[in-house]
Amino acid sequence: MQDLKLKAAEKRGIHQLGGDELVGWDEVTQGIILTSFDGDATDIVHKKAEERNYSDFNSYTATVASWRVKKPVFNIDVCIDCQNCWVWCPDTSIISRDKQMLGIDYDHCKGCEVCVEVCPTNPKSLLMFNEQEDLETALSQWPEKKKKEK
Amino acid sequence: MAEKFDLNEREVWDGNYAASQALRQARVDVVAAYPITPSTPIVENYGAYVANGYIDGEFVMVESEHAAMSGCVGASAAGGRVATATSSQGFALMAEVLYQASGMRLPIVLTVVNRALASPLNVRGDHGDMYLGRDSGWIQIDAFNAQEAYDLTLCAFKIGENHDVRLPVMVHQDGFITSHTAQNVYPLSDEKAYEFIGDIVPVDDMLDFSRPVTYGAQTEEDWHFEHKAKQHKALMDSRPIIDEVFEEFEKLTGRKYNRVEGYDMDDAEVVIVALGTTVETARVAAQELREEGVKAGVVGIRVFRPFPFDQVRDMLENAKSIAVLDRSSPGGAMGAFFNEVSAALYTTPNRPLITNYIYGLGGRDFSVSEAKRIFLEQKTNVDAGHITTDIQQFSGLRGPHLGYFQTKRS
Amino acid sequence: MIEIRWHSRAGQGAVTGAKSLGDIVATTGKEVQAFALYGSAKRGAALRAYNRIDDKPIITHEKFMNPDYVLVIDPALAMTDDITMNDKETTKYIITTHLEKDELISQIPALQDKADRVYVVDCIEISLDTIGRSIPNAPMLGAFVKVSGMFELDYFLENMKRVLAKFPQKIIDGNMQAITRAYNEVK
Amino acid sequence: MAITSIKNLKEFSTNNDRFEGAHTLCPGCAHSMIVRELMNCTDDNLVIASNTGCLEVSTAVYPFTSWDTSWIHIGFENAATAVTGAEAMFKARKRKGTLKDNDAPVKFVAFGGDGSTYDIGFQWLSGAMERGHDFTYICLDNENYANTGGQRSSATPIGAHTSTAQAGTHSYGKKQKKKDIVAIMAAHDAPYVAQLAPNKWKSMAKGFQKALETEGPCFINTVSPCCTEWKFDPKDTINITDLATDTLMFPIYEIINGHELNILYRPKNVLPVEEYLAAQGRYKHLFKPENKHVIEEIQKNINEYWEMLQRREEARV
Repeated sequence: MQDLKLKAAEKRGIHQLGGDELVGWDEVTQGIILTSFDGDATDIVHKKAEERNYSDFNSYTATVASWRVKKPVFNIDVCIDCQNCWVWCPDTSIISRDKQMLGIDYDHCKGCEVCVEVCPTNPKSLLMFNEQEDLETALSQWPEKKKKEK
Repeated sequence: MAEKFDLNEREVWDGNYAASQALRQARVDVVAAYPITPSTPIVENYGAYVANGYIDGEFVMVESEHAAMSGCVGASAAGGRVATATSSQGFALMAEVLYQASGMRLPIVLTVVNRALASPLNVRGDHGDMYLGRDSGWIQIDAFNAQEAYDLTLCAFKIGENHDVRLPVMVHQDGFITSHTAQNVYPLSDEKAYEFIGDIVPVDDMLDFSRPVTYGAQTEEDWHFEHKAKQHKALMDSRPIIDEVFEEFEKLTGRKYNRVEGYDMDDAEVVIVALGTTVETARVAAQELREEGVKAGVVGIRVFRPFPFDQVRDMLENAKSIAVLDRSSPGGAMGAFFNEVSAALYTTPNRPLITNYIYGLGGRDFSVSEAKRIFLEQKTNVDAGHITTDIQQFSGLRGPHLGYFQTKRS
Repeated sequence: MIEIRWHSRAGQGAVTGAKSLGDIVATTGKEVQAFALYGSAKRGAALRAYNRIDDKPIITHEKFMNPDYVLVIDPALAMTDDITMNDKETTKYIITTHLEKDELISQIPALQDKADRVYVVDCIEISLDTIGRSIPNAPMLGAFVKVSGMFELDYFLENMKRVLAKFPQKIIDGNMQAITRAYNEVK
Repeated sequence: MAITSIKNLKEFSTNNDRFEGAHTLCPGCAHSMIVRELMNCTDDNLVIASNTGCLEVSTAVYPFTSWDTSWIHIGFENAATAVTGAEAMFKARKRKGTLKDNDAPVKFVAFGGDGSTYDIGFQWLSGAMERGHDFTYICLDNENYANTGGQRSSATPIGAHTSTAQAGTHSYGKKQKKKDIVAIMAAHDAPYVAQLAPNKWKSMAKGFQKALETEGPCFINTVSPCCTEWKFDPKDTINITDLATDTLMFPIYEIINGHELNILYRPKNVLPVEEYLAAQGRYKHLFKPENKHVIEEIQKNINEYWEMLQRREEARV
């Protein structure tokens, strides 16, 4: 994600789940309806997240970052773009574009560690670190390739 | 394009057939239904219209009434016109989904042919099912005969689908007494009827993929109350729109409906307040008693929800003794209808005498002579200046007198 | 009446913590209440749990409270949840964090004029070390015992053993260590 | 229909997600892996209904939705009915030309947990399958009522501990075998029925695509390991699923037109079921000596079922 400028960035992580913006009865939506996008969303399936006009109701604009105790850190130098982490991430938090793994969406990652488990590289391209560890320090601690145990 | 259905200016239809013709003329897109006596013919007829090309819609025969209303909710959220029918146990099984439909503001039309709730099992009419829907957030309109079942079903689409209303609507008629009794009915031409209702204009259409919508979100204590309040307001605010639709219908047909109907009420001293066919039977009794010098009048509630609290009060405040007739087993309380009428009258300076009659359960006949007797009991109350009977009494019941509570007098 | 509000996430054991605290306080003859506010969210979502302690039967059922103690058992919630909501001049805060107290307070504007009433302890680390899982409720109880001065530590530990009686000895031992460590480490 | 390429994961990963993050499912939950994969294997417009359950309460909590397509929830039991009501409306409006876009392909999908599929919504599902609507029903089978805190369902396997079928001094957990929902759905004459698992992402994507492409009512049962109620570490969701498919506790197969059975995954080394059971807290008690017979019974059931599947595959009847 380091290099990816999310166009919808100003909408990212603006909400804490749990209702920080409560409105009165006159302002709630009719019929408890939630619209996913602002404006025309025809063919949304062919638009990447950064090209979409997400509405404030879309959980894309919310964050669950506070759920994490530990965070996965991505090491692009080891990654082979197998996309295992992308297909099995339960929180739509692996950012892949054009068959390349670019990074982790830390607004949506809950730190489940599935991506680390399914990463096949040696050493792994994803490892868990303490939440407050910065990227540089984490990358500097990356383990060496392990020899196969016979 | 649908086949032409030949209609005469004057038809002899029973209430079920009348309602089903209204569904045909409204060109209902989807009916999801499960049959139950006595409403079965309404959906059977819709199925027959589909099978014979008189209507271009989808008839989805599901496996239960709960599924019927569930299918209606899905269909209505998908943006078209939706209707179904039910009665009694079927209504009870639907109850969960009735609340979902109104909460999601889906303008489904449900023709309810009123029938008693078991146990004991009974296929005949009383208003137990109608009462079961009274807090469900639906508009509830009551027809007293077959013509009204037809007229009001047409009106129901126009009311519910109005974008300022967007609520589901029930049109009630009495099981067997209306649903299975053929009477003269004067239908509109198909063109006129459809022109009156108009096309449905979807709101939050699930099949409009330029605007994906989420239906049926969860709310906890921080949001639920606000949504329910908004829904209640929509129901209360539907009152003038219902009036407008009734006015428009009068212009078209000359038949005028009111949220509360009063008969001989200008100078009435003794009054019966009722729902359904009883309103008409009571009118016969009132007219006969008028010839004997008793100033009798009848009030019928046309729109049970939203309850016309102020209109009921205005119409009744100058009466002297009022009998409110509940055709539903009261379940350990005064009749629910009695409670609502009494509450309205409590806000008047006159506070007329008011008593509660439980009658006609399970289709027990309600006769003109019974209505007369009730009027005359009110007359006795007027003459005595106080309630001379139990405040709640069962009328038309075999066995010893059954009644409860007397007025406190100093 | 003493009122306590816990800020936690589902799965961290705040509800169990509040109930255990209630259980132990009740052994001293006091009346207690322990309840929680749940959403529909799953493991990891924010929730609040509450305790009331009084000398006479507690008959209020309102969820609103002006807490005497605010116990934050998740480090992130100190930043994201409104932990000072409805507080008093005397409200004491015990916050789970890996940060030093000054560091933490500098990141939370709402705490800046309350520094003398803020206590910190790393319940996450303590629970990982002692119990082997991130269940910061038990250490928070130890910190609370210290800050409130409501009990002698030994009395609390003895009673906590009773509350945990159905668990394997290893878990009980872990909890005892966690409580003791937090009691000693809170500052 | 516009199916997306599933030739390999790289191709598959070029799809843009329509199931958004910041839903409130537990970390490591398999539900969202399965839902994401379903939504990523087609470009068509989707109308999705969900029964009440973990997925529903975690993805549409007012004022947030995680769904980038039309979605509806009514009740615990009736997602199949709701989506088929919408499908009927789609047919009616398409004929009349009243849709916003009358040519766009639309697929109708219902999700339910095993509680709403096997139990409370069974009648609604059966009705919708029998009526022959063009829709796909996907059961997210985590073998318990996880949303309400882990009670038994008729999908809970024998021997598992749940809060309403507890393992204790006088009980080894659930006493009854798991209901064979796939066979029941195949008996509805459904054109496509399958049992799939998220660890085998390709066979799952293929199965989803087949179901969406096939006209008529299709049913897919997916295993959805529940870290919270099965009691394993969230990071192990896929590892546990591997054990489920490699021990044949959860065989992967499809049934076409009610009789043509194809096994979709044959483990090279079939693992003993102990390995699967030992990895989960809900089976912990089975390793006490007095409960050894339950493990033996589970293994016997697995062997018999696998034998039956193979014979049916061969027999084509």
